Parts: sequence; C-alpha cells; structure tokens
Amino acid sequence: MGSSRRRLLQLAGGAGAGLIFTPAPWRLLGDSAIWTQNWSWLPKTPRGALTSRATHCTLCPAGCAVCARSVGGIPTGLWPAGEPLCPAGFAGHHLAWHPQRLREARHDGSPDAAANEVEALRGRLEAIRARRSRECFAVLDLAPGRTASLIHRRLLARIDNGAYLEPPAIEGATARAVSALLPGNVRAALDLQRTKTLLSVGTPVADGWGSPARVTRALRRFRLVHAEAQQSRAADIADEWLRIHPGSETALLAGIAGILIEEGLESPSARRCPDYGEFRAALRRARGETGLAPDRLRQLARTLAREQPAAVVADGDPANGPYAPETQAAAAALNVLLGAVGVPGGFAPRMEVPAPNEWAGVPVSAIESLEDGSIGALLIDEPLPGCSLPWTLVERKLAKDALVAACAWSAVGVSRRAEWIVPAPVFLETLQDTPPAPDAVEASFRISDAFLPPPPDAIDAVTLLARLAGEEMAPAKALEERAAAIHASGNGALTKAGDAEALPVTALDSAEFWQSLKDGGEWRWSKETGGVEPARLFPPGAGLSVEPVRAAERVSGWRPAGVSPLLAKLWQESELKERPGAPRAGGSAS
Amino acid sequence: MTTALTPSMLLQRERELIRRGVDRCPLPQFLMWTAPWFALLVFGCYAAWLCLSQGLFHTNMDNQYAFGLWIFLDLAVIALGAGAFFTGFLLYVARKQEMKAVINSAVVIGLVCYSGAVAVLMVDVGQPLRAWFTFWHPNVHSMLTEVTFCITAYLTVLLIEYLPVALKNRKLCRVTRYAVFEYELHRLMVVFALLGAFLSFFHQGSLGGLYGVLRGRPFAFREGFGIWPSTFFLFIVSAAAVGPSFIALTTWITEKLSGHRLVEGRVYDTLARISGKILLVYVALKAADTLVWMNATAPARGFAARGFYETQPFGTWILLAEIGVFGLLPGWLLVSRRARASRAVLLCGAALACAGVALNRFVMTIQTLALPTLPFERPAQYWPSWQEAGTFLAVIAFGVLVYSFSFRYLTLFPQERELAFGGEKE
Amino acid sequence: MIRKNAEGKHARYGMLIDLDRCDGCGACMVACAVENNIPPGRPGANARTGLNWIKVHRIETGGRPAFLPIMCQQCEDETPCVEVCPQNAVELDPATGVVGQIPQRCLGCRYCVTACPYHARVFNWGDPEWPAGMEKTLNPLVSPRMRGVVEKCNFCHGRWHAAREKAAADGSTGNGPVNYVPACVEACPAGAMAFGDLNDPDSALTRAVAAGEAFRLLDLLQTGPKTFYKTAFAAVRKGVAGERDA
Amino acid sequence: MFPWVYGFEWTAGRIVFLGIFFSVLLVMFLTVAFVFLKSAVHFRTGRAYFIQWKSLFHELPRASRACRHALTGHLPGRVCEGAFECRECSKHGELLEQGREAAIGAGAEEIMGMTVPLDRYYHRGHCWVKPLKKGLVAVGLDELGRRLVGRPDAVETPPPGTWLVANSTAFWVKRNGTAVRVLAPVDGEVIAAGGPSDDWILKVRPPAPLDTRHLLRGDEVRAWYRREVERLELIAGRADGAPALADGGELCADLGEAFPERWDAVCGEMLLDT
Repeated sequence: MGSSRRRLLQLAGGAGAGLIFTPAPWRLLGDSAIWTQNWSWLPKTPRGALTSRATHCTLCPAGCAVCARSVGGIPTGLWPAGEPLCPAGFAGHHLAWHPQRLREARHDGSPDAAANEVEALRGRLEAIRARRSRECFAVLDLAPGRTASLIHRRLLARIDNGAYLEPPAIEGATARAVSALLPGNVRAALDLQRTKTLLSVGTPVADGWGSPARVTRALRRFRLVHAEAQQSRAADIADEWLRIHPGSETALLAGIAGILIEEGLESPSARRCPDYGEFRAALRRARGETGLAPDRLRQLARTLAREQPAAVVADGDPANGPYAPETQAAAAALNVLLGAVGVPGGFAPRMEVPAPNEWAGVPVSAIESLEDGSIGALLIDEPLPGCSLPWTLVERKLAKDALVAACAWSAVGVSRRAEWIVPAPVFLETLQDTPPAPDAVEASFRISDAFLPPPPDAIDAVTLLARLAGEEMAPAKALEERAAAIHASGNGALTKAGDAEALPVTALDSAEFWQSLKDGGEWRWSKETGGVEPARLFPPGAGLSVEPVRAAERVSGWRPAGVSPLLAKLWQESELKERPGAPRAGGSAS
Repeated sequence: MTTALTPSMLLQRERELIRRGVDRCPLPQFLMWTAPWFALLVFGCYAAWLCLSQGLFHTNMDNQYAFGLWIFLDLAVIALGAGAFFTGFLLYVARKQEMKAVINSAVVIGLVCYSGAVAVLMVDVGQPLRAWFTFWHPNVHSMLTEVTFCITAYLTVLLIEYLPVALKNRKLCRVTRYAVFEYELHRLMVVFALLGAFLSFFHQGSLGGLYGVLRGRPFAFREGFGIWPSTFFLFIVSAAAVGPSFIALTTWITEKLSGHRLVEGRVYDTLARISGKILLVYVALKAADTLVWMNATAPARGFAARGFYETQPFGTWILLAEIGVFGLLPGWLLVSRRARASRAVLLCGAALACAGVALNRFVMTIQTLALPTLPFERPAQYWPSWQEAGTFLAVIAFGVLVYSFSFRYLTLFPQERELAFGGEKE
Repeated sequence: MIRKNAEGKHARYGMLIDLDRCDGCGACMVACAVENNIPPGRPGANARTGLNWIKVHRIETGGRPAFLPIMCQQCEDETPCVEVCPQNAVELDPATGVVGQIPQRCLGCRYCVTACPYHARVFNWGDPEWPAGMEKTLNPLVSPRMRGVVEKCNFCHGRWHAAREKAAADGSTGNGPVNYVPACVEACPAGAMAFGDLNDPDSALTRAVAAGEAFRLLDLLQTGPKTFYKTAFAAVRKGVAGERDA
Repeated sequence: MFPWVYGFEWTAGRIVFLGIFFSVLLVMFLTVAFVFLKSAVHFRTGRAYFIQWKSLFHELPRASRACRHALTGHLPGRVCEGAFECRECSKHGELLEQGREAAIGAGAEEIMGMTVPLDRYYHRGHCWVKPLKKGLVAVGLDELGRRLVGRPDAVETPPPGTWLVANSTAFWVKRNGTAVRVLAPVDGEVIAAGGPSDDWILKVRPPAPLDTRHLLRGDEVRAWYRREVERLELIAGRADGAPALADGGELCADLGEAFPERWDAVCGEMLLDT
C-alpha cells in the first residue's frame, strides 16, 4: 500500500511536471482569457443596417423632434433633431421594452385573450342598453388632447349614454384659468421663450413641466422666482427662491396683487375689467401671512412690474396635487394685473389645430362632475406611464357591478384596478400625435410613426372602442384624416425634417403633406392674435380666501415619469432628482 | 492489512504521523480545536463564492471606497508575514543561529500570510481568471505590477522553503527520495533566503508605494527617491520591525495553547531586541516623513494637513497613536533590556508593535479612501458586508488551520524535543 | 497650459463646461448611458455604487446650488490611472489625447479607481442586466462590459471611431483629428458643454480656454486635465474648485 | 511581456524590471533543478541512504548524538556531527592513528542486569554484528534492544538478496500495532532471515574485508550501555513522570508489555528511529 501510494504521488508529480510541456495549460490560459471576455450571458449588441430617421417624441405634450438612430429598424437611440431633448426623451425608445410593459391581455391578473375583453364590454354595453338605466359607458382618457381623444369622443357619440372623461390635471392649470378670462374660444399658452420674469408658485418648471428641454434652454434667459415651501428642483435652480409657508400660495398671489394695486403698478387692461372693484374688495380679505418679509414681497412685486413681460404660473406640484380653485383664480388675476394676458412673453393666445368637422362628439366631462354610481362600464385609456389619479375618485362614480376594462401600456398604473386589461401599443409602435404643451404658443401638429411591431395582443383604445361601436377606425386613419383637414384649412406651414425652411401648406398636395408629416415633418400655425384683452379679472363665482388649501387628492397630468429603467441613473444613482413622489433625501451631492 | 480500520487503529496511524519525542494532544481533542475553524473556513468560502460567482456587489465597497477590508487585510497580513523573510535573512545571511529555533515556524507563518493574502486578493479582483494578464501585459510603471511579480515569486519561494519542513514529517522523511531531496534543498536554503529577502524587500516597499504614488489622494501621496515614494521605505522598515515581534507572539501563543515549551527564553529576547531596534528606526523615519508631508508635500497640492484629521473618526489621535502608543512605546519596551526581561512586557511590546503596523496599514487604506479630494465632497462612509467579513475570517481560519496542522505533524520548533528532554542547553 | 502640436496631426480632445448654464437636468447622464450601453441601475444601487460615466453633482455654494457634471477629466500629465494599472488596461491614446480603458484586459483590481481624484471611474459591481429584449436597443458601436471590470468616459470612443471611418470613406487619409461630439455634448439641452480639439488653435474650445476664464478641477495635483470649467460666479468657483485652486 | 505580445516595446524600464524578474525565476529554477540533479547523483552513487540517515540524524536530540569518544571520556562533551559514520570521520581516523582503538574482547559483561557479549561489534541502533564463517556476518538485536522490543508481534525482514546500507533500515519490529525501524549496522547483501527462535535476525554478506570502524566494541560498549540506560530513563521518565523503568537497577524484560502506550515513543527514540 505504501509503495502504491508513493507511486500515485510520483505519478501525480510527474504528470504535473510533464503537463507544462504540453499545449494544454497554455491553451487553457488562452481560452480562459477569451472566455472572460465573451461571457455567454453578456448581451450581444444588435447587428444590422444603421439608419436614422426623423420623428417626434410623443411621450409628453412637448412633442420634441428627434432623430431615431436604428439598427435593423429597431431604434437604438433618440437624439435631438434641432431642438433640445429632455432626459426621458433620450431613453424614450426603451418604453417598448420596459420590464413592466404589458404584453398580453389579462383578466383579473391572469393571462387571457384580448378578444374576450371586447366580448365582455360588448355584453356590458348590451346590458346597459337593455336596462335603459341611467348608467353610462365611459372612456377615461388619461392622455387627453390627442387626436385619439377626439376619436373617442366621436365614437362615444354613437353609443347610448357614452361619456368621455378627463382626469383632473394640474399641468396647464394657470393657462386654463387665464383662458377662462379671455373673450371667445381662445386658448392661452405661456410664452416662456419671450418672457423676462417668471414667478412660479409651486410649479415644477425645471422638472418636466411644459416642454422640458426647451424650458431648460430658456431657463437662463429669464429671471425665475420660485415660491415653494420645500426645496424642490425648481427652487434649486431658481434665481430666487421664496420659502413660503405651506398653504400660503393664495396669500402670496393676493399679496403681490395688492402691492401692485397699492403702488399703481397694475396694467391698464386690468383697470378696464368690469370686476376690478369687486376684485379689490376680495383682495383685502385674501391677504395673509406667507412667511416672507413685507419688504421682500414689495421688492418682488416691483420687479415683476418693472421686468416686463412677466408672468405668473401656479399649476401645482405633481407630488401634492392641484391648487384650490381660488389659488388658480388668484394666479390668473395676477397675470391680468401684470398685463401678461394676451401678449407675447405672457399668456399668449394659441390657435387650435383644425379637425374634420364631422368629428363632433360627446362633450368633455370632468370626472369629478359625474354623478356617483353612474358608470356602468368604464374603459381606461392609459397609453403611457406617468398617469396617476386617486382611484377613490373613480370608484365613487362606478355603478354597483360596473365593468372596468383598460387598454394600457402596463398593469401597474391606474389600470391595475381594471378587471380586464389589454396591452396598448406604445410610443414607436403606433402612429400617434401629442396634444399641445402649456408653453406651446403655436398650434402645431407632429406625429411619431410606428417603428416597431406592437405585441400580437395589443389593441389601442380607439380601435377597441370602434369595434364596440361597430365601426372601423384605426388611429392611423384618424391622423391621416386630421392631416387632410389641416391641409384643407390652408393655414400654417410645414417644415420637413432636416429642412430649415418652412413651406406653406398650400404649396403641397395632401398626400405629400401626410407623407412629410410621417417622415418627421412638423406643421405649425402661428397667427398674431395681439390685442386680445382679458374680459375679466377672475372667473365669475370664484372667491379669494386664504382658508388653508384642502389637502388635494394626488392627481397629475400625464407625464412620462418612468419611461426607461435607465432613468434610475437620475433617481437612485445620483442625487439630482428624487423619485417622483418621494421626499427629497436632503443634503448636497456626495 | 486486511483487517478493518478500527477507531483505535486510526488513532494509532494518526499518531505515527507525529514526530517521536514531542507530545501532541489526542486526535479527537485536536479535531475539536480545528472544528470551529473549519466551520469558519466553510462559511467564509461560501461568502467568497458569492462574490466570485455573482459579483462584488455583495461587498459594501463602492466607486469611492474601491478598496476595503480585504486590501487592509492583505497589507496587514503581508506586513506580519514579513517575519518569514526577515528571520530567514537573520539566520542564513546574518548568521543569527538563535533563529534556527523559529525558522520553520516563521516559514509556515509566511506561507499562511502570503497564501491567505493572495487568496483574498483573488476574491477582491473582479476578474480573477485574468490575474495572469499582469504577466502578459505588465505595466512596469505600476507599483501593483511590482507587487504582483514579487508576491507571486515570493509565494513560490515560500512554498519551496516549506517543502523541507513538510518533507521532515515522520512518515515522509522515511521515503529516501524525499529525505535526500529535502537534505539537498535545505543545504541551498540560503539562496532562497536571499531571494526571499530581495523579493520581500521590494514588494513590502511596493505595497507602501501603492499609496505613495497616488497623486490623486493627497493624504497618501509622498515625494520620494527616484521612482519610489517615501512610503516604499517606511513599509519595508515597518514590516521588518514587526516580523520578529509577530514570530515571538505566535510562538508564545503556540506555547500556551500546546502547553509545551517550544523555544529557549533567549530566542524571545533576540527577536524582541531586533524588532525593537528596527521599530525605533521606523518611528524616527515615520516622524520625519510626516513632518515633510505636512509642511511641504500636502500644502504644495493645495491641501492643509490639518484638514486630513478633521474627518471623524480619523482625528489627530490616530497619528499620535500610530507614532506614540504603537511606535515609540513598544520600541522602548522591546529595546530596553530591563523592560523585556519580563516576558509579559516583552509580549506586550510585540503585540503593540503588531497592532501598530496593522493600524498603519489601516490608515493607509481606509483613511486614504475616506478622505474627500474634491472640495465639495463629503467624507465617505464604509462598513464591510458580512460577505467581506466572512472572507476575511476564512483567511484567518485558513491560517490557523494550516499552522495547527503544521504544528501537529511537522517540526516547527526544533528545540521542542530538546526542551522536552529536560531543557538541555546548547 | 496648452501644448501646441506643430504638425496638427494629432488631436487633443477637450471639453469646456459652463457651470452657469447647467441646471442639473441629467440629460447628459441618460444620453451617455444610452450611447455607451450602460445598464440600468441595479436594485439598491446608489450614487456611489451606480454605473455612470458622467455624474452631475449638486453643490451647495451658499446661494443657489451649482450643478457640476464630472466625467473623466482626461488628464495628460502623469495620468494617475494610466500609471497605476498593472496590466496596461488603461492607455492614453496619443492620437486623441483620450484616456482609454480596455475592459477586456482589466483585472478589476480597482487601483485606478482609487487613484482617480475625480471619482470618474466606475466598477461593474455585478453583471450588467437589461430588461428582456432591451438588448436590441443597445448601441451597436459600443460593446457592453462584463462584471468585475472598471469603465469610464472615453469621450464616446464609438462615435470617434465612426467619425474616423466616415472620414476615411470620404477620402481622408491618416490619423488626423476628426470632427465629432460626444453624446453628452450633443444632449445638453442648455448647451453648457463645448467639445473640441485643443491642438487646433482656431477651435472655439481652444479660444475659450485661452481666454483665461476656464479653470480645471484640482489643478494643483498637476494631472493636467483636458476638461475645463467656467463660471462667472466666484462662489460657484470656490465651491467647485476649492479655496486654493480658485 | 514578450516581444510578440501586442504593445510591447523595449524600454529601459521594461528591460530592467523584466530582467530582474526573470533572473529571480531563473535562480529559483536553477537551484531547484540543481537539487534534483544532486539528489539523482546521490542515488546513482549509492549515497542516498546515507544522506537520508544524515538528514534524520540531525533531528535526533543532542543526548542521542554523543560521540563514541565522548562516551569513553576521550573527548568529553563531543557531539557527533557525522551521523555516526566513523568511517568518514577525520577525528575518529586521528584517534585510530593514535592507537586509541578499542579492542574487541571475549566473554560477556553484566551491565545493569543485562548480559552484553563482548565478542561482537555493536551499532548505535542496538544491533550487534557477529562475524561468521565464509565472510558472512550475523545481525541481531542486543540485550537492551530485545528488552525494549520484548516479544515482537512480527519482524519484517528484507528478502534475501537485498542490499543493506549501513544506517539505513535493516528490518522493522512490530508491536502494539506500530512499527519501529532498526538501523542496519553494516553494508552487505541479505543472505537469510532468522526465525523467532534464532538469536540473530539477519545473515548478511558484507563486502570483504569487513569494515567495522564505525561499530562499537570492547570498552566502548560498557560506557555506551550506561549512557543508553540513562537515556532510556530520561525518555521514559519524562512527560507523564512515569517511574524509571529500572527496577532496583534492573530493566524490565519486556517494555512493550509493561508500557504498551509509550512503547512506540520510547523504543523509537532508543533505536534512533525518528
């Protein structure tokens, strides 16, 4: 045994020594080197033809022009085409691959065929019809203002008791309040590019508000005064941050308005308003403690009056919800006092994008205004991440055994409440357009084309609704019809992708116009509508009081809060931004 | 040999592996002693496996604290393992015959320290399979290249030095081939002692140079001579200083644990005297280096030395402790004949010296990385994860086990047998 | 400060960042990640364990906070990381002046990470992971890195390479400088970043740097960065560059 | 590292650095290779067994390594450095020339109750060598050795034809489940192995003429035996403080039976096994 063990040791030793004279160890070294460089689980970069094509980012109302660089037709990057792009835009092409992306229809959380949903909704529709009840069939559009939204309204008009619901939105609240003061059917938009001083009350102007990248570019061109109780990003980058007491927004606005009137700095157009006297009386009641020194407030009022054009925006914060109506009214009124309504650099009137006349549909209803328990069936259209809305608000409105279905990009948003969910095609999977941003002073029409095939189960909400109404209506078709209507109007001009010059619409034929739009072209229509005077200082019936603002339910407009997992770079791997809705970690950079 | 192996036969067989004339506890008792260390080793290997198979996110290191517990461990362990090269140097080159009593033990300690350090380094690097790239694409300007080359070569030297010790096992030495090989190898040990001293000299220094060249880390950056910053020399001297102390300490611990006298008293005395003298030289050099650094090197780069000690817990106390409590004090305890006459004082001095060098390596690794460089940075925080601690403990357990087994089956202390014969004096 | 290259054959790419324009939107970070195939953050990753070639720091300056984008500063004098890499996985490309990292050769020892005073180097603490299917959107010009290696900004080497190929296809010969911009520069909505060749005396960058307003971070460390910063505010400069360097 | 690897340039730094590194490797390699070569040469020249013994010899405690001339008092306190290989010892040669060689005697001596025949040579490993006719010698355990071993369970002898080398293993005695090696006293070919009833264990044909310079004889034996009993008491008496083995000046007849636990240690030490 001893000798055999010794033999074994000798054999092992000899083998070890001999091995180094064979190629084996050297090959092993080389192979280990290659192996550590090409692990099988490392993703392979795509191979294929490199192309680039202009389109628009329709992830938010900004609708920025982008150049999609693709490999084998799949976009590998969206890069700015002429105008700047925001962080979310740079990773917009990831939405189709988002880990939370819904790829198959689900019923009560388990996979199911999408066809069932159509049947279920149709059955529900029949039931409502048979009972002739007061229940309605409603579409809740979480991305209102698109061409698809118009089609929803049109299709709902063909269904008995059809209702089109919009969620309460905070973005553009001041623009809407100002619009209400203008005579006629004119929409106001904040002309940020030409403004000189902007007082932002709680509005996240530096955090995805308006057209984020264009706001960023404009930021240093005007003086930004930001009033907010907490140090938000807007407070960070503002030229001046007013740390006001929480809930004192109305008092702040009223205080500035009062100083303007006291010192006679208000605009003549405000004095001409019929409710000027009533406003002055209301103002006296509304002034209150803001936490700012009176001198500072006075300085601010004087600056606003001196550094014209100056505007005030008080849309509210996505984290804390919209401001109370009186705050919005006060903001609108302050804009009138500053002479910022109807003028360049302030809230300028904006033309509406034409739509075919036959598209008249059901009116827009605010979801709050609906009667409780009146919805028999609800279809939620949630094509993008970032929508949020308190479900209790919707739940109240649902009938006892109401059916809730959704057409959604994922099953994690508002749509997670639905019994049936169908995957919706997302950005870059379908032709779509975008509504105008609150800082877009020109009417414009831009679309994004389909680059990728949607998942086989995917149906967009418009197609689904059309099937229920027994019609054929694809969003692409609707966009083409709308383009035709724009072309027919003869208004505005088209800038083809890559061109500097804009061509009048009349110089193109309809097909060429449509093709150019699909190829990344942009239609714009700006018409000087100067001389629009506000009809009132604040909307009829609105009061100004400094009652503490009620804790609003958290509602946001639609914003792509988390388009790409890469945005984790901003939320968790840097201290730049807090995750939406999360409190700021506090402190400075590492 | 056809009978089945009974437990008592097994014990007998095991006993035959132990050298005659020395007393070792029975196998079950020995296994009881090793069991917790084995458990620790297994746990640590699991922790290391997590890091190797999934990635270093299992550690709490980050892009600012890119080195952590492991590098500190490597530096400390390699400094303490310097006893191997220094004892070899003293015995074979300086002809200090007393060192014969501890040379085998020193070799095993060196082997344990270096192999442990290399093992943990392999876990610490992100791509251990590419470790040989350093030999393939060496950047000769990098201190780490010097370290890698020297440590690899020195680990080989230690393995060769360990061979005669291992071949002297009671069973192995009966094999004529091994015995002859061992005899001849032992005769040429002076070559390896010289090589070891040369390699150790360079890599102990390069480990210091590792930090000294970091111009991006003003706390560590030092001017130097030629291509070597002053930390290069400080590390060599400090390692040489604590090597004998650590040998004395481990010998004493082994004596206590085994319950036998292993070396003559004067061995302790010699070790302590040498350690103390070098330690005092080191303290003087360190103090001079600190003064130059505070008054010239750091200010020239826009950093006030005061600022380095404003980050808690790295206050000025750490510098004072390093030079005073863990430098001057043990230096004096070890050098003073009166003080080291007491074994307890001598061992205290040795322990303080060892702790001092560990503290120095800690400061160079951890404090260097904690301190901000950019003016707006905040000091970085770091606390090792359990995986890091586990791997750390595995290396300790590995060391204890290798040493325990070597002590049981090999002749680590040649005097033990003599002393067992009644303390016969040479 | 600027070395003139008489032949003008090689480029010394550099950057100038106007801190007064940066508002910390982070577009550069996202664009960089898209361009260079940087994976999404691991769960639990934070500012210090995250993978970012460019990171925007928020700095308190007493008044309004400043935002400071930091990426590899492309040091050219005794480049700290090049000097310390044991296996030549970091190289200073003489043709571009860009410090390049060869991930296929990197051992992952992180000595360079320790050596960099700007914390511009990041380590892959785990395997890079993209959501299923998203690897189809990776930039084909840049290889993804594996776990256990260090990576860093290389002024978009993939773009430089593509620009050179294009120049070659257009009939250019030799290794002369080519015109391109890194992703972050293209991305910056505020136009705060300027990129150019410091060897070209006529480039806007060279003129702006020569004008003397620009400063570098940790200039006294004498690493010779080719990334410059500028600001009109003394407080910002002090907060960013410190008392001595400012 | 090598000129054909990408990016290699001959710079001064590289030449110096790699030069040093490769020199170190070369020295290491050459040294180890030399050791291998030297070992092979020892095997070829037949010195391997002696080297093995020499290597083990230095592991023995000082007390076991006393020079034979120290035992007799000619060279007090001298410790053998030549592994008991008096044939190669210059000191021994010197003393022989001075006529200090002890003479082989006759009869037997009673030492501490043991009968030690003086008509033969003794090896330090407690084997005697007794010249026989036809150039053969008998090899057997001496009295102390026999008492130490007692009744062995087995004696493992080399097969006839084996070449013994002095100081290498002659045979093994087994007892209590363990084995102790007994050193060969002379060089030579094994002719026969004795049985349990024989007082000899091996018959060996050493090269003629028989070289006995390294073996003890005559007066030396007496001094050596006294010293060996002292050594035995020291070995057996240490550690657990067991009583001396001598019982009224007489050694017990079978140590293996009296102290089975410590037999291996004591017997091994006495028979110079490591």
